[in-house]
Amino acid sequence: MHIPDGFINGMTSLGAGVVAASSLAAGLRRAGKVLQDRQIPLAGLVAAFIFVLQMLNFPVIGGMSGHLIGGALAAVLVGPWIGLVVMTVVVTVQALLFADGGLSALGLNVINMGVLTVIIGWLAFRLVMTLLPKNATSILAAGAFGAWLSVVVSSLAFVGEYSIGGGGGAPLSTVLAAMAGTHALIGIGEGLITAGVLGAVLAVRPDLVYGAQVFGLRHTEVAALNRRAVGLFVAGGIAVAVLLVTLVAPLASDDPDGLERVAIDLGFSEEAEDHSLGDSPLADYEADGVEGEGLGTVVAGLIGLGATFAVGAVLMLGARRRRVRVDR
Amino acid sequence: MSIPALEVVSLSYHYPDGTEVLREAGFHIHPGERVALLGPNGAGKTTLVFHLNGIFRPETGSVQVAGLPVEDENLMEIRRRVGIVFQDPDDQLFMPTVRQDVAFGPANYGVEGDELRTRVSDALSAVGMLHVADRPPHHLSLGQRRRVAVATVLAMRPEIVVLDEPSSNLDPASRRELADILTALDITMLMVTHDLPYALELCPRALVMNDGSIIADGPTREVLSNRELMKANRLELPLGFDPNFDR
Amino acid sequence: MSIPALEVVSLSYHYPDGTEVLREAGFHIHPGERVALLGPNGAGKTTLVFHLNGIFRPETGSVQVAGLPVEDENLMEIRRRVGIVFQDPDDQLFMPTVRQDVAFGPANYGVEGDELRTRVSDALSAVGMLHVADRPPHHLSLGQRRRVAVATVLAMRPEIVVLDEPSSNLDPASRRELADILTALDITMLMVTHDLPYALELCPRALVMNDGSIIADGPTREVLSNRELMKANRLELPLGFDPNFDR
Amino acid sequence: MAGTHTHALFVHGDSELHRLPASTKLGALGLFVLAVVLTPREAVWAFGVHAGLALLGVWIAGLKPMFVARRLLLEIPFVLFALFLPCIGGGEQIEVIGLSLSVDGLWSGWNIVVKGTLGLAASIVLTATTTVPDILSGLDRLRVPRLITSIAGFMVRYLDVIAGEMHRMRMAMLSRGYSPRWIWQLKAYTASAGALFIRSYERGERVYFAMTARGFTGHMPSFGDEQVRPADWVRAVSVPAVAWVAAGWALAVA
Ligand SMILES: Nc1ncnc2c1ncn2[C@@H]1O[C@H](COP(=O)(O)OP(=O)(O)OP(=O)(O)O)[C@@H](O)[C@H]1O
Ligand SMILES: Nc1ncnc2c1ncn2[C@@H]1O[C@H](COP(=O)(O)OP(=O)(O)OP(=O)(O)O)[C@@H](O)[C@H]1O
Ligand SMILES: [Mg+2]
Ligand SMILES: [Mg+2]
Repeated sequence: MHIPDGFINGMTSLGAGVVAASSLAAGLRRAGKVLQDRQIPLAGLVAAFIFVLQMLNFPVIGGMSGHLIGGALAAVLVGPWIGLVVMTVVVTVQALLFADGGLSALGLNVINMGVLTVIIGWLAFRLVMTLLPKNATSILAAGAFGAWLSVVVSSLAFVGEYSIGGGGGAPLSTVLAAMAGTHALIGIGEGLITAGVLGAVLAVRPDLVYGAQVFGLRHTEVAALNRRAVGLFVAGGIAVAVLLVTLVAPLASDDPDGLERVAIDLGFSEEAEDHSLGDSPLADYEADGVEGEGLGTVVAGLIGLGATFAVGAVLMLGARRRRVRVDR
Repeated sequence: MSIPALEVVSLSYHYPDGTEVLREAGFHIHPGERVALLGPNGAGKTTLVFHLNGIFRPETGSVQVAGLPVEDENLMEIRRRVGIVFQDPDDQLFMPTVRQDVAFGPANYGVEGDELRTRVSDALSAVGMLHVADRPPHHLSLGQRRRVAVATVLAMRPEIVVLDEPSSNLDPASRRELADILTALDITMLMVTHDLPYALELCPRALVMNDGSIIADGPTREVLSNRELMKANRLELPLGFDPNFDR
Repeated sequence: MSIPALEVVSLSYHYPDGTEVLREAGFHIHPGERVALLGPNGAGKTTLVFHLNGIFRPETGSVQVAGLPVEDENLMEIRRRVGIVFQDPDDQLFMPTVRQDVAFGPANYGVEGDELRTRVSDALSAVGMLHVADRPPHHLSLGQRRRVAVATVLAMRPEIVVLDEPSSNLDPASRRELADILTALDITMLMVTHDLPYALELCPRALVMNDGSIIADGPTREVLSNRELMKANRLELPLGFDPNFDR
Repeated sequence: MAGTHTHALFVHGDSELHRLPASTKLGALGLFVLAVVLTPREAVWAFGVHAGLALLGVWIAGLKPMFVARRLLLEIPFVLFALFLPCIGGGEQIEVIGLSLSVDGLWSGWNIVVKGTLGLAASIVLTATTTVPDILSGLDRLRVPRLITSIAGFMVRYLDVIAGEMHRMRMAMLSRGYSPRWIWQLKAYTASAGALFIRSYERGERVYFAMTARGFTGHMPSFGDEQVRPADWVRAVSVPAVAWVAAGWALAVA
C-alpha cells in the first residue's frame, strides 16, 4: 500500500500533502495537551511496534498474505489524537529512513494509512461500544470491527486518489473491485490481530489501553475477559465482508475480462509487495470459468470468504486442541 | 563404554559481526555426570551453551546428544532431552502467566490434562514459586524470574540440564535450595557458573574455558587448587575459602 | 549533625496491577557511608532503588537527597547526584555503541569535547572494557554488559552510587576488581546484594529488608552474626565462612 | 528481522555526500523528487537528465551498483502493475510483436516506472549516506515539530528493543520444542504479538527509566553537533537545481 513517487500525479500528491499536514497539525494540537514527557517515549514505542507488525505477513487465503496497517489498533491503544501522530510518524519514517513509499507521495500515504485508518477505526470503535455492554469483550469486538472497516475504507481512499490523479490506463471499476475485494479479506486479518493484541494487553495492563480507560473499565472487569469474544466477532466480521463484496463488487465491475483482472491482482494485491511468503503473487480469488463479470467477482469473493472461514475454523480447532490447558 | 550423554568435537563459531568466539572447543560428558563450566567473562560459555540444543549451528566441528547429531531431523528429540536454563531469565519467559510458561514445554510434547497440571505444580513447588503461578512473569523480581526459569526446564523432565549461571540473583537460601533440588535430580548436568564454592559443592568435575577453547578438564577440587591455572583464567576463590576443607 | 546524603521516610508503593511492595520503609544514610541492602527475592529492594532518584514516586512518605526532596523541580539535580546501576544491564544500555552509552549521562549535563572523551575512557578503563568501546552493547556477554553498566554511572561522577547486585554474572577476578574500584571511589554508596561476604568486605553497615520494610539496621558483621535475623530473612552464609574472621 | 535492521541501510564511507549536513541533504532530496514528479511524462530527455543526477549521487557516495539495485527491488509490485497497463488500457492501440498495446497505457506505465525508480534511487542515496540519528536531527533543524522528531527518535530506538525481544522469544520457544507450522501462524502471530507488545512496552519503560536516571529530559544529547554553513546548502541544492531547470524547460515546452 505504500504509494511510490509518480504513481499519482504531482498536483494531487501536493494537495494530499496539504490535507495530511493540516490533519497532522490538528492532531498535534490535541495530542500536545495530553502528551506529557513520560508518554512521548511510549508513543514512540507504539510507533515502533506498529512498524514491526507491518513488516510481518500473515496468510489470508491461497498463498495470499497481508500485513497489518495498525491505525485502528493505535487509536484504541493511545487514543485518536496521539494515534494520528503516531501513525504519521510511522509512515514518515518508512519513507525517509527506509525509502518505503515515495517522498512526494508522503501526503497520500499518511492519509491512507495514518489519518483515515485512525479516524475510521476510532469512530467505528466508539460507535460499536455505545451499542454494546461496557466490558472487555466489547472492547475486543469494537476494536476488531474498527480495524476491519479502517482497512476497507483506506483501500477505497486509494481508489479515489487513483481516480483523481492516477496516470490512467486501468479502468477505474476494475481497480475498485480488486481493492475492495482484497481488502475486505485482509481486513479480517487486521481485525483478528487487533483483537488479539488488545486482549493480551487488557489482560495484563488495562491501564495501557486508552479505549478501555475512556469507557471506565477497571482491572477487575477486565479479568473476566471472555475468550469466545474474538471468535464471535470473527463471524460478524465475515458476515459484513460478505455483504460488502456482494453489494459493492457488482457495481464496480463493468467490463473486466480475465486477463485484466489478473493484471490488477498482480499489481495490487498486498502479497506482491512483501517478501517472505510471496511464493504465489497471483491472488487466485477469481473463480475460473464464471462468465458475467459482476457475478464473477461476487462468486470469487464468496469463495474467498468461505476459504478464509474454513482455514479459520481449522485453525481455531487446532488451536483449542493444542492450547496449553492448565487454566483451572 | 557408554555413549556420551553430550559430545562436543572441535566446535568453532563466530557471530555475524565477525567476532570469533569458539575455537575448536571439545569435551564430552557421560550420563549422570555433573560438570561445572568455568571461565572469565566473554570466554564463550553462553555461546557454547546455545550450541547444545541446536539454537546455534556449528561452523566446524559437531555436537552429539546421546549419539544423536544436532541436525534438523533430530531437533525436536534433542530439545526434549536437553533442557537449558538461560543466563538471562528474560530470555526464557514469554507467556502471559507463569503457569502457562511452565506448561509450554511439556505441552509442546503432547503432555496434557492432569499430567500437565501435576508437572506444572511439581516444578513450581520445587522452586517455591507456586504462589505466583497466575502472575505474568515479567512482573516478578529478577530472583523470582530466575526460579521460574528453572521450573520451566524442570517441567520438561529432560535427561540433561544445562544451567547458565543459575545461582546469580538468587538469595542465599534459594541458592542452597536450588543446590538441593539439583543434587536430588540425579540427571546429567552441565552448569556454567562464576561461583566457585557452588561449583565445588555441586559438580565433581570442572571444565575451564577461555577464549573459546576448553583449556582444562579435571576434578573440580584439583582445578580449583591449581594456582597458575586459576590465575591465568581470572578465577579466584573468595577470601578465606579453602577448596580442600573437608565437608 | 550533617544533612543525610539519603533519607527515606515511611515509603509505601504498589504496582499498577495492585501488588503491594513497599510498606513504610525508612532509613537514612550519611555522606561517605557505604551501606549494604540485604533481603530475600521479592522483598522490594529494586522497587526501593527506583524511588531514590524519582523514577517511581512515593505514594506515601518521602525521599530526600542531600536535603532536596525528590520532586519535579529537583529531578535534574538529584539525578546528577545519584547514579544508579540497574540490576539488569539490558535495561541500562540503549545506545548504538558502548562509547555513546557511557557518554550519554555526562552529555546530558553539558559535558562535551575533550572532557567528555576523557570521562568516557576513564570510566571504561576502570572496568576494563575500553577494548569494546566501539561495539554495540547488546553484542557483549552478560558479564561484559554489567561492567559497561557500571561504567555508564561512573562517567557521571555522582556523589551517591546505588548498585543493584553489581557483582552478579561477574567472573571472580572482575568481582574483586569492582570491589577495588568502589572502595577507591570514596563516595556514599548503597549496594543491594545477595553476596554476603561481598557485603561484609565492602560495606561497614547493612540494612535488611523483607516484605517491603526495613527490619534491621546495624554494623554488617553484627547483622551477619545474628542467627535468628538471618534465618528469618532467608540469609545464609556460605559453608565454611565465618563473619568474624579477621581480615 | 532479527537484529539491527535500522543500521543496515547506512553504508560507511567518507564521501562528500556523507559529510554534507543531513538537513541540506533532506532539503535537496525533497526538491529533487518534486522536480521529477512534476516533469511531464512525454519529456523523455528530462528524465535522462534526472537519471544522470541520480547516478551522479550514487557515484559521489561511492555506493556499489549491486547495493542500489537490490534496494530498488522494493518497487517491484508497482512495476508489475505498470507492465500490465499497456495491455489493459483503452484508446489508441499499437501492434508490438503481435500484442495490441494501448498507447496511453504505455505512457502511464513508463511514467510510473521512471518516476518511482528515480524517487527511490534518490532516497536510497540519502539513507546510505546519512545515519538515522543524523536524519532525525536534520529534520529538527528543518523545523519539523519537536513532538514528531522525538517520537520518531524513540521509535527508532525501540525498534531494536522490539527486535531483541522478538529474537529472545523465538529462541525461548524453540528451545522448548515449539515447531511453527503454517496452520498455526495466525494464532501464534496474534498471541505473540500481544505478548510482544507488553514485553516491549515494559522493557521500553525500564529503558526510559534508565535514560532519565542519567539526566535525560526528552532530547538526545548531541555528541559533537554538526555546523551547517551556507556553502553546504549551495552544494546540496545544486543537484536539484539542475533537475528543476530540466523540469521547468519540459513544462514550458509542453
Ligand atoms: N550477539 C553477539 N554478537 C557479537 N558478539 C557477541 C554476541 N554475543 C556475544 N558476543 C561476544 O562473544 C564473546 C563470548 O560471549 P559469551 O556470551 O559466550 O561469553 P560468556 O563466556 O558467556 O561470558 P559471561 O560470563 O560474561 O556470560 C564475547 O566476547 C562477546 O562480546
Ligand atoms: N512490574 C511489576 N508489576 C507488579 N509487581 C511487581 C513488578 N515488579 C516487581 N513486582 C513485585 O514486587 C515485589 C518486589 O519486587 P522487587 O523487584 O522490588 O524485589 P527485589 O527485592 O529486588 O527482589 P530480587 O532480589 O529478586 O531482585 C515482588 O513480589 C515482585 O513480584
Ligand atoms: Mg554468559
Ligand atoms: Mg531486585
